Amino acid sequence: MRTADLELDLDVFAGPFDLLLAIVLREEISLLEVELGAIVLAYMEHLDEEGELDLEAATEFLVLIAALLELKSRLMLPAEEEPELDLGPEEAADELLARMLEYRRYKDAGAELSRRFADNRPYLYRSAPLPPELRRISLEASRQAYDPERLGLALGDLLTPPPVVDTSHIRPTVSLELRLEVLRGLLLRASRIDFDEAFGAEDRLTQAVTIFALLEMHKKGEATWSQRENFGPIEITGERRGAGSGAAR
Amino acid sequence: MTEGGAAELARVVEALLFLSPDPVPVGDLIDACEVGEVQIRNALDVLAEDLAPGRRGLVLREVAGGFVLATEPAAEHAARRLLARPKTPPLTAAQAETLAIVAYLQPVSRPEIARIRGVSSESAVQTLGERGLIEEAGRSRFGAVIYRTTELFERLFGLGSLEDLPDVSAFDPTPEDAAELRERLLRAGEQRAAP
Amino acid sequence: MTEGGAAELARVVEALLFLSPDPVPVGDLIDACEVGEVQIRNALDVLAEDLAPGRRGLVLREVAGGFVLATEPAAEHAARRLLARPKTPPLTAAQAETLAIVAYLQPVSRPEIARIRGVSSESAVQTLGERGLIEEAGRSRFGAVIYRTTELFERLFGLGSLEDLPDVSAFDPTPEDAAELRERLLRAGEQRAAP
Repeated sequence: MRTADLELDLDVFAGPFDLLLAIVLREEISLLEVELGAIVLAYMEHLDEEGELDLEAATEFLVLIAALLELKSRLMLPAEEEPELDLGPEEAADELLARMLEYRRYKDAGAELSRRFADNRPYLYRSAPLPPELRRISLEASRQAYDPERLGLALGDLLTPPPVVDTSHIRPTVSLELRLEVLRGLLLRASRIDFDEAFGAEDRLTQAVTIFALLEMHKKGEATWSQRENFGPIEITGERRGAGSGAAR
Repeated sequence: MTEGGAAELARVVEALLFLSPDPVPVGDLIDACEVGEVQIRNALDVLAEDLAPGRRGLVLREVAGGFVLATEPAAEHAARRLLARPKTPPLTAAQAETLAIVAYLQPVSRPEIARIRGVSSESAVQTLGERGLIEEAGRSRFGAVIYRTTELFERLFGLGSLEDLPDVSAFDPTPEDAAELRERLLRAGEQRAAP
Repeated sequence: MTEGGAAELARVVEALLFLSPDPVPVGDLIDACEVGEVQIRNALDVLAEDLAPGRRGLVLREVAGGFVLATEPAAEHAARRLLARPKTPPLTAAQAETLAIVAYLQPVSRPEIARIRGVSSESAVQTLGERGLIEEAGRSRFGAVIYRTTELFERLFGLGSLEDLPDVSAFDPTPEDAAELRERLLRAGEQRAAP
């Protein structure tokens, strides 16, 4: 017996160990003598027994057949003189055996789990939302969990304006953001604006961009406008701000 | 159907009502159990008897949509203790910012929160709502939901009232700006959002 | 506590288990009901007796570290009809093996699973994750994701805890089997060596 063959098994054989088990236990012949066609048939049969022919099984099969092809081609090449090997045939067999036994342990444990799963499947559990009165968090049971300073800090962050970028070298253009700012500024002071009154003196481009800004605000629910007739006055109405600023001081 | 049959069917009906979160119409019970209406009615009678008030932790109720199991009122106190525990995991930065905006500016709309933060704040608003820290306070004229903080918020932050919120000037990087807090927040937010 | 007290507490416990979406540990029942452990254990005994198999549509089960109500198996057919809930598919052999490896060796990495099974087990691991039976539990020293079983696993497999898994050595082949396998391996090798 050439130990190299067994070593080769350990290195190259990447197929499912249950197949290897089946081949070794049932067929009792060496891999070298197995027609690859027979392997295909044996594996198809194996899949049949499993009752699954899914993508995973197909992938496993491809990996297996590729490994076997390589294994067989190596076996068929004339053997070179082998250098001294660490593993004797008995030890190599033991190592392979240990791996097969370890595999078999979990295969059998898996079968036991499958049985348990089937046994427990008829028990069904309730999955329903809590009744409304329990969904509310109980006020009495609540204790302080947060530091109010956290809110002050967060607000401070929000009040920090971003660093100002010097744009003096850029030729003046009409920016949508600026028009939005202008509109919002006006709407902060007055709930209604007449478009002509506010923007009639601006150039056409600025007026056009302002209209565009209005569309944007309308989309966001910040403002709406009405025009009773074509080319008639446009009245802009802003969203009314909440009264006061709460506890802000 | 025999007596035993009615008792057996009552058990199946109990199981069905247990699993169903909504009231089950008699017709659905008939279909599921593959029996006639008389059998189902008998089984429901047996079940109503078994689950008569004071006998078990559950009672059988007939409501508009059909039959439903409910817990008996005596268990409510314990149920509240078991299930209605306040959830107070640490606030994320997004949640803290959103909550600060609602706390200081309330009532405040979601578009406004988004403008101040410079990002859509839907998920933070939703989480704060689910935790009971903020609640809806109606709608703006434009249909946007507006928010305010809750009593639970004050409790969880140890505040006697909203007046006890920390003075923001202590955290204010631009205290010389006299403009109203809301206006300054919006302005800073828009500057952040601007490219 | 009087007999009547235990029965009353059993009703409250039944209501709590009905409302709770997950198995409830005894400690939580003690806290919620504001009684001692002895009383809760007594109440659970009373409830287990009331809900003994064949008595009602519900049974009391101890799974995943707590107590939970479930429907009795006899109602399964009607329940699946009512809720249009298809039977969960059984585990494939690949899933069962992978799950066994995770259950017994957890936390365990995917390369380790692949080493034992002799094949890459990506798809089985993924499916078990999607079914909620295993979950990621961080990364190994070498950066591989490691897995453990979930609470749902314990629930669906009727395990009070992982301790309830049968001893894995129970699945080891007998020494005779092992010896025979070794013999055949050696024989197969010899045949191959002498073509």
